[in-house]
This record gives sequence, C-alpha cells and structure tokens, in this order.
Amino acid sequence: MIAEHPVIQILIPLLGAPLCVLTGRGVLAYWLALACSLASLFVATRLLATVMATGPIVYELGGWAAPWGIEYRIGPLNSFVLLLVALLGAMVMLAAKKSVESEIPGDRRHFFYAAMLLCQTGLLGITITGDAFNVFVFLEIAALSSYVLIAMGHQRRALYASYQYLIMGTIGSTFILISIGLLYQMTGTLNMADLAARLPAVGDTRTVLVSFAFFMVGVSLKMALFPLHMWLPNAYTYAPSIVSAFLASTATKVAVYVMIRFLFSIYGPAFAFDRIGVSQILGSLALVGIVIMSAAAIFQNNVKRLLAYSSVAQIGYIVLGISFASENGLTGGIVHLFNHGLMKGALFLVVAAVVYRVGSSDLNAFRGLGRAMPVTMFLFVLGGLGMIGVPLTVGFISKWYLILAAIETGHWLAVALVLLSSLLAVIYVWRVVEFAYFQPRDRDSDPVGEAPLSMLVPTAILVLATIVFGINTEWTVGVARAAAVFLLGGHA
Amino acid sequence: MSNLHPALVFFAGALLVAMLRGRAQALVALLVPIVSAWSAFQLTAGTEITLSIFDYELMPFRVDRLSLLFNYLFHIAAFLALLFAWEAGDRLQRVSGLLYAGSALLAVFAGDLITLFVAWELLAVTSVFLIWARGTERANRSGMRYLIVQILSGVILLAGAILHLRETGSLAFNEIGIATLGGKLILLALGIKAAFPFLHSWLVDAYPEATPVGTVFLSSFTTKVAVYALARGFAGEPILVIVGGAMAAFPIFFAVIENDLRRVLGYSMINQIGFMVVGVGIGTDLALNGAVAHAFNDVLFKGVLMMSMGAVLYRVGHVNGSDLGGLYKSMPFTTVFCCVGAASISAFPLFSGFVSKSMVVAAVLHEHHIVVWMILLFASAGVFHHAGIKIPFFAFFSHDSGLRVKEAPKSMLFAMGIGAVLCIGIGCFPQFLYARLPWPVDYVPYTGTHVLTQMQILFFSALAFTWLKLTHLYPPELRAVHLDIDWLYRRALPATARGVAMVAERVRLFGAGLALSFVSGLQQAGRHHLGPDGIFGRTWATGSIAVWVAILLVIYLIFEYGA
Amino acid sequence: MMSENRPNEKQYWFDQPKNVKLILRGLYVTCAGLFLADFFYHRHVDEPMEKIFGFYGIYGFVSCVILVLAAKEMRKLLIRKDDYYDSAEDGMPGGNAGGNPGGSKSGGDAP
Amino acid sequence: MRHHSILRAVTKFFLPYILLFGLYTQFHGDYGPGGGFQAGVIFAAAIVLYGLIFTPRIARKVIPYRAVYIFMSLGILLYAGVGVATLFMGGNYLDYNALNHHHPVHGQHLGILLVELGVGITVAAVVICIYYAFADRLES
Repeated sequence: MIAEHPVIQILIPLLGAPLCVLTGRGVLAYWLALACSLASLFVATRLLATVMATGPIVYELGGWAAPWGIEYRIGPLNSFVLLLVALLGAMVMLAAKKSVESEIPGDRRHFFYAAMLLCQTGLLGITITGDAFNVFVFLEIAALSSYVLIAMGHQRRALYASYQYLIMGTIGSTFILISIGLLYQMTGTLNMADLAARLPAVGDTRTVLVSFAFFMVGVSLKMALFPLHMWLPNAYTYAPSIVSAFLASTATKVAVYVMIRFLFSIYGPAFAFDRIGVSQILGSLALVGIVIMSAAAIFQNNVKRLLAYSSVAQIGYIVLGISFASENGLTGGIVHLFNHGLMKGALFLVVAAVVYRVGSSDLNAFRGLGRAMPVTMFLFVLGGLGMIGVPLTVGFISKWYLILAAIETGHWLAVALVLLSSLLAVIYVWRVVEFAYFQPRDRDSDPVGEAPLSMLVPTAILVLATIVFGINTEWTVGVARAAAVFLLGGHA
Repeated sequence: MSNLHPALVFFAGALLVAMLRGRAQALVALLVPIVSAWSAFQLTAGTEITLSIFDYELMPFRVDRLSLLFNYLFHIAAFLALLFAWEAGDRLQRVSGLLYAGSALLAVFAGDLITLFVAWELLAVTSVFLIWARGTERANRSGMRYLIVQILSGVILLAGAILHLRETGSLAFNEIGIATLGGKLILLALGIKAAFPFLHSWLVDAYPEATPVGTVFLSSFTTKVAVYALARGFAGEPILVIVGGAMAAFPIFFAVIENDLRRVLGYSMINQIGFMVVGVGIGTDLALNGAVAHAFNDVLFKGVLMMSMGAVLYRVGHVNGSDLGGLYKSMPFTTVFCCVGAASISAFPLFSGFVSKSMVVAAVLHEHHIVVWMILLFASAGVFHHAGIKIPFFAFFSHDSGLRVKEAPKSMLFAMGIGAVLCIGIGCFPQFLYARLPWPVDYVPYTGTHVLTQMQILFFSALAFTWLKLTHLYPPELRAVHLDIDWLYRRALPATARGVAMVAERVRLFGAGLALSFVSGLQQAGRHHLGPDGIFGRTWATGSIAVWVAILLVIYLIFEYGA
Repeated sequence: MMSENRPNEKQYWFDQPKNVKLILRGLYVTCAGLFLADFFYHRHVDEPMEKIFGFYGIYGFVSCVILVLAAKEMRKLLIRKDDYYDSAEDGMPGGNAGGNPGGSKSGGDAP
Repeated sequence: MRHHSILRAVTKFFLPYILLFGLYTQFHGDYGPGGGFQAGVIFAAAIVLYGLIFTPRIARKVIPYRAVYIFMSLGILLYAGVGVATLFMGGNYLDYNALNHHHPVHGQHLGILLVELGVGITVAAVVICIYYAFADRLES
C-alpha cells in the first residue's frame, strides 16, 4: 500500500474538498475536513519514514513513465516539506472549529473548509510532484484557494488585501509559467530530472538565462522575499485568523521549497551559483530583508501584522542559508523552513485564540492578557523565544547552522546582521509580552477567559514541538542534512 | 559520591515551587538549595559527563576544584537569598531566583563553550524577572536595558565560541587566551558580564531598580560567574591587570557622590571585582587563589550589605542616603549586620575581606606592579570610605531623619545573621576557605606587618572622613542622578538621532535637489518610516509593487548578462 | 544630632553629643597609636616606598581626601536632576529605531 | 429585456442547439476537437444566455444555486473517483488500462470519457456560478 501513498496524499484533501461542499451547512463539513487533514498527516508521516528508510519514492500517474507522463518523486527534502504542510494543516484544522464559527458566517463555512482543503491539496501537490508544469498547476490551485480564503476575512480591507495578493500572485505564477515555457522550448521536456539532464547542454543560451530570471522573480514574489513582500502583511493581517495561521506557516515555505528545488535540481548549483552567482543577489536581498523587516515588525501595532513582518524577515534567514550553497547553509535553511513553520503556526494560533476571546489582534487588545489568558500567553512567550533564537528552542538550531555557514564562507557581515536581528526580534516579541504582562486591562472592557481547549491543545503541541526539536535536533537536522547532501551531491 | 548535576535540582525545584503557594512555596524554595547541597557537596573533582550533539563533543558537566568552590558558594548564596525572600518574596521571584541560581551552577560546571553559552543566556533571561518584579516603570525599562546588554553578551560569546572552534578546533572551555579573535570576543563577552569599565553601566543601572530580594540574588551570581570564567579562560593575561586596576579605582569616585545606597553598593561591587580581575590578570597561584577567594567572600559580605539595604528598602520604601538616617534606633539588628558586612568589605582584620583581598595585594607586590599596587591601596582606602563608612553612616546614623519603622522581618534578620557569622567565621578561621581553594595555598594573612598596615590605612581613612565631615568639606547627599557611561545610550544616542533628524528637517526646508534626496534617504531610515505609515510598513499601491517586480527582473537580467 | 522635635522619645546613645565626642576621641587616639607604632614595630617591606615612616597612614589619609575632593569636582560635571532620564525618555517622540542599544527603550514605550 | 421579443424568441430557438452542441463537444472529445473544458463552457454559455435574456432570477429557477454547487462537486468527484477506481482495480492512479483488464483499449475509452465528463460538469457549474455571482451583485 505504501506504493500508492504519494497519490493518496494528494487525493485525500482533493476528494475532501467537494465532499465538504456537498455536506452543506452544519458542522459535518468541519469534521470531514478535520478527518482529511489528520489522514493526510498520517500519510505524510509514513512517506517520510519510508523515504528516510529506503530512499526516494517514484510514482507514475496514469501509468505513463516519465518524461512523458507526470511523476511524483519524493526525496528527503520534499517529504520533509510534505510533513510540515500536513502537520500544520492538521494542527490548524484541530484549532479551527471555534475560531471559524466566530469569524465566518454560517452559510459559508462549508465553502471555507473546502477552500482550506483545496489549498492544502495545492501545497502538497507542489511539493510532491516531479514535473515542472505540474508545479505550476498546483501553484495555481493553492493560490486561487488562498485568495478565496483571505477574502473571507470579516473586515472589508480583506477584499483589497486578497485582490492585491491575487494580482501579485498571478504575476508570480505567470513569471514561473513563462520560465517553464522557455525551459520547455529549449529542452522539450517538463520532467524535472529530465530537465536537469538536458539543461547543461543549452545552459549558455539567452533563453535559459531569461527563464532563470523570470523564475527567480516569480518565485521571490510567491515566497515574499524582500522587496517583493508587500502583499504579505495585509494578506496575513486581514485574513481569518485560522487562514493566517495556515498560510503563514506553510504557503511561503512551499514557495521556498520550489526555489530550492529549481535552483538545485533543475538549473543545478553549477549553473545557478557558479555560472550566474545568484548567491550575491539572494544573499543581499535576504540580509537587507532580515534587518529592515525585523525593524519594521517592531513598529507595528497589530500583532498579526507584526508577525507578518517577522515572517518576511524569517524568510530572509532561509534564503540566506540557501544562498551560501554549502552543506551547513542549506541544512540551516531547510531546517529553519521547518522550524519557522512550527513557530509561526503556533504564534498565529495564539493570535487566533486572542481574536476569538477578545475580538481583535490589535496590540491594545493584548493588554492584561497575561493574567486573563495565562496559558495562551505563556505559549506565546515560548514561541517568541523561538523567534528570538534562544537556546533550547528550534530558532537557535537554525541560527546556529546559518551562522556556522556564514563563518565558513567568510560572510562576516551576515554573521553580524543575523545576530543584530536576534536583538530586533527580542524587541518585537517583547512588545507583545509587555502589553500582555505589564499593561492592565481596560476597566470597562468585558472580562475574558482562557482560550478554549480545542485551540490550546494544537498550539501547545506546536510549541512543544519547537522545544523538543530545539533540544533533540537529531531528527530534524538529520533529515535536513540528508536533503542538503542530496541536493548538493545529486546534481553538482 | 554523586553525579547529579545540581542545576537540575534547582530547575526541578523551580518547577515544583511554581506550583505551590503560600508558606509551602517559601519552604520548598528554601529546601531546594539544601537538598541540592546534600548531593552537590559530595561531588568530587574529576567527574565528567560528555555528550555528543551537533557533531561535537560537549561536556555539560565537569567537576574540578575551581568549579567546586563556586558550587559551594552558589549554594550558600541561594540559600541565604531564599531565606531573605521568606517574607518579601513571591512566586515570580522565587521561581526566577531558583532558575537563575541553577543557571549559574550550569555555567560553573560547563566544560565546553556551548554549554557555557546556554547558561550565559539563561542567566540573563531568568534574572531579568527579578528586576521586572519591582513593577515600576523605571524597573521595566531598566530591566529591558539589562536584558539587551546581557543577551548581547551572550551572542558575542557565541560568536567568539564559534570563532574559537574554527581557530583551534576545540570547544572545550579551558585556557583560552586573547591571542585569537575568538578569544578576544569571548573576553569581551565575559567583560560585559564582569562589568569591565565602559561595559559596567548595566550593573549600576539595573541592580538598584530590582526588588529587595532581586538585588540579593543578582549581586550573588552574574558577576561571579564572569569572574569564574575569567579565572578559567584568561588567567595571566596582562591586560586584565590594567583593566582590573581601572575597575578598582574609578567606581569609588561615583560611589562617593551617589545617593541611592544600593547603587553605591553596585559601584563598590565593580570595585571589588576589580581586585579579582587584577588577581586573574597576575595569574600566579597566589593571585588566582586570591581572586576566587575574594569572589567567595564578596558574595557573602556584599550579600549581607545588599540584604541590609534591601531590608531598609522593604521597611522604608527607598534607600536614598539624603532621606535616611538614625535608623539604628528602630533597626538595631540590621545595623549591626550591616556594620559586619561593611567591616568585611573594608577588609578589617578578623573579617572575611581581610583574608582574601590581601592575597591579591600581596601577589601584586610579589610581581612588582608598583602602580597597580598603589591603585589597589587607594581602592582599599576608598572602599572603606564609601562602603565601610558611607553606607552604615548615612543609612543608620548620620542626622536623624525621623523615620521610625519596624525592625526587619525575622527571616531577613536570620539571613543577614548567617551571612554575618560566615563573614566573621572566614575572617577568623581562614584555613577552612583556604583548604578549598583550587590551587595550593601557601599564605598567612595574619602577620604583624599586614595587620598593622591595614589598620593604619583604614583608620586614617576614617580620620579623613571625620575631618572632611567636620569641616563640611564632604559633599552632602543630594537627590540627584549622576551621569555614567549609560548616558551615552540613554541620552546621547537618542539626542544625536534627534539632532540629525532636526538638522535633516532644516536642510529639507532650505535645500533642494541632492540635499533633498539625501535627507529624505536619511529620514526614510528614521523610525516612523518603518511604522504602519512608513515606507516599509504601509500598504503599497499594487502598481508600485509591480514596479519592484520589474526592477528586480531587470536586475537579474543585467546580473546574468554581466556574469 | 538631637531630635528636638520629639521630646518624649527615648534618648538613644548617639543622641548624646558627649558620646559622639567619645567615639571621635577614641578614633584620634587609635590613629595616633597606629602612627606611632611604626617606631616600635619593624615592618616587613617589599618595596622601598613602604619604608617611609607612616607611609600607610599618610597614604590612606591623603588618598581619601583627594578622592572626596575629586568626586566633589566630578559631581559638578555629572549631576543632573532626579528625574533626568525619566523626562528624557518620555520627551522622546516615539523613541528611535532599533539596532542601537537605545533601541531597547522602544520596547518600553507604549505607542 | 422583457420587451425585446425578437431576442427572446431567437434565444428560445437557439438554446437546445447550444446545449446539444455542448454535449457533442463533450462526447466527441476523445475522437475530434473538443473535451470537457470546452464542452463545459459551451453548456454554461447556454445558461448564461438564458439568464441574460430572461433575467437571472428565472435562470436560477432552472438551475438553482444548490444544483450548481452539487454539480461542481460531483464533477471533481467523478474525475478523482475514476482515478480511485483504477487504484482499486490494481493500476496506478488514472491508469485507464486497469479499468478493463481484458481490453485495455476499452478501458482507455471508458476512462477518458468519464474523466472528461467530470471535467465538463465542473467547468459548466463553475462558469454558471461565476455568472450568478456577478448577476446577484447587479440585482442587489
């Protein structure tokens, strides 16, 4: 049965989405979506276990062998990302019920869950496929459903945020499509492995160079790499809280995965890093982004927005790791991709809980919550420590490898800026802590209670994971290192 | 024989204390150091536990004579602080105090730089709550500054450790030296925690803002861990002799004019650390023994002094020298204990400071560092002046301020009393301390010459104080703030930033063209451009994002063709 | 050192000026004794400077006087009002950008 | 549009042919030009035309929202269901050969027919749904 797992991974949410629509109003849609997410997580876990035990899995759709047919090819890297998406999907879905009931009108909830599942389908599909065009298709599935999800936010500005995301996302997808089209023109194939084999022969042509430029810009838009991040803060701020939690922890990470995959397994490090020297552009954008966006996060008055800016900064860390193109750098980037997903998911779930109880994600809404919602805020503090990179949390592990890689390659400026941004992270996390613990609640506001258990448990699981993986790094770093070695060695 | 890491006992104890309330909480908190001591005092030098992580061999637990000495010290200090906290403490302070003491133990048993770094950051994160527990706006801000500086020290230590690893291939925490860049960075990190000159302002900024209990904890651990680390990593670095001399001398000037008596103690703490740093810098067995022995004694007598000031703060609500006086009438026991602490820090014969400080001074004399020796003599006189006389005089004697308060709670008196007894005990029977010093001891503190010269210095200092006081040459205590190096980042930097912004605004009004664009560039870097209305914070028009897309595409294309 | 405004209160030992005088006299006598002890006791010396008669006493006295007078001069330069920093921090229009140590304050500033 | 009698008459006349052409495109798709995407759009065009001429309100009586949603979902389920069926019959996902072990070519026929039908249903439903969404906005 494990042989069929790759396609089952995609089928579960794909079939779940229309079924959710069919169930109509009522809570059935939620339980169905939850069941699908949990099943999806189970499959992802088995896939990762199998890949780590026996090596890559290949699955041919429709029985057509690659390069004619579409194949799903699962190695250490994408099984790791699959697990991240499925895990966050499941945890967010566990927490979703109450939050969705308070934020989404009753006649739209089943559509909401269908869109969530479709988004998950898209993200999982991007990750799992071994076909460049198929990446684009799933990219569009994920993107279209996330536009819908963001537009469901209850403020009117959600529509504008969604519209802007739609324009930017479409430009990004189109650029990627143009790039894939140019590659197809030069090589006549869409299969990634086949592309990698044929590209070196035509690597010096303008067509390939232009395709590379289009790809890099398109994917930078998708993953909100500074300075193409401007769609992200609004999208995360005005989306329903649950959607913010899911997208912030997975969507941009999957885009980063696409970049890693194209850079290392299609264009190849020799072309991308040695011939073009993309490190310089990526590295400098990442560094500027890390510092400016961390600083921008400090001055935000809405916690969702604050976290959104911090996300852009954290994307910078991942990209910085990739730009080193060394084993440690790539390991750091990949492990941070996973770790940051955990941390941001947890933090946004905390915000979702606050929005559920207090009705706002404004900093002022956090006043006095340290007393009113002690467990929730404690989880926020723990998650925040991870963002800072305090030892014994996952954030430290990622930064450790990034700094190690930066020192190895002699990028002293990068070392200094990464350390500086840790200080900035202290400040922006502190701002929330200060409001929650050191500012009294307004007297005339209604008393609030602890977040419901259904939201606390998944948040606590994620926070616990950030600490467990911060102490026992064997597993996460092991997988990330395997992926890094695979990427560097496979096609170098 | 035991292999249990005492830090674990403290961490577990903190967890337990966090769940209890009332008297049970205070009692369990008090039991933690006792329980831990029961196993920790059985540790024997040579125990090592290694661990493989990150592809490196780490040694989170290494016991030798140096770490054992600090192990004993920290257990005693934690016990005294928690006893002191019996009445005045709360859950937050007990838990963070226990975690803080545990982190200090983690640090002294760290056999590698990574464990040291972890402990280093834990020390910062756990202790800041002792400042914040005060609950005032000033304490909040001061705590934040403290945290930033401490975390900064941590990241510098980490950077240094990584460099050290690259340069020497080892993460072991032994002799490091300042030959390499990594070593220099590590020294800088230790220097921040040890309050080297110009890096010291966090100490005098934060310690007086903490709670009465908090300052007792704070004064016991952070700087002593730093001294420990210096003794282990940088013994015999000549630069430390100079740094230590400066440390011993400059704070006493500030201490003389400072009004907040706990801040006075903060300055005198830097002064005492100066002696230890000189000892480490000399690096002979005698000097190193003197340094660590003095660290040991400093925790005790500084603890007694901080506790007595804490008791005053607890009863009176402030410790401003200008508004105190005559308290000996209502707090007689506190007065006595404070005087014992003052005598110890001033190194009166038969008090603990005498038996350890003199080791450092003697070592300096042996090595013929005449200038440093004179500075240390000056510092000895000075410390008697500001800590030995000024603290008890202005708090308990001086003119009667009319304050009539209750004597300190019994638990506080017990804590101070035990500390005072230990001070006198070590002063009278130094062999108990000497037997536990890490290096072989061949030193006799009580010689005629030594006792006589010390008495001469001290009594003539007192004579000077009396004379100055009677002739009204002595500066009165004033309710005022005195600038220190933290002025640079608390006022000068913001003011400069404001000045730049203001000048920029002027130029913007007058100028055009190049000046304009330059200034607007400056302004963009300014604060409100990052906020919700700023260039990086506000919502961008969709079109302008698209322009960026185009720009980036062009950059990529140019870059590729250039390559 | 008298608390005239509290006539009914118990008189403490230091409230009596004669006791204070006693203490001071004791101090003078001890100092004189210690100073003269240099005549009778042959100190063990390491440095030539130490041989000077009454070196330690003189050094202690002079250094303390210098210390206090220097500190007094220093105070003129350094003294500021009690609420110097408090007013400064509130007066700042929204703090300054993070990145320098002063950025720590933006953590404390409520927007 | 109530007074445009000519348009109303012509529309009534054309509608069956448009629908029929849609079905032709659908089921002829595996032999000639056509297929689910095109067929769905053509089919939906008939409904859109009907709605334009006879007001969306009446069009919604013919095909109510609920039906649109159900068809939308059913289309995907049919498409994915064929794939699942091939899985259960021992092939890879969407391996039509597995549908008929004796005559793989027949299996191919059946598979492509069903999959295209699924695509057609979903596309038609989605296009109608988009039209409704816009029309509702105008009306309200």
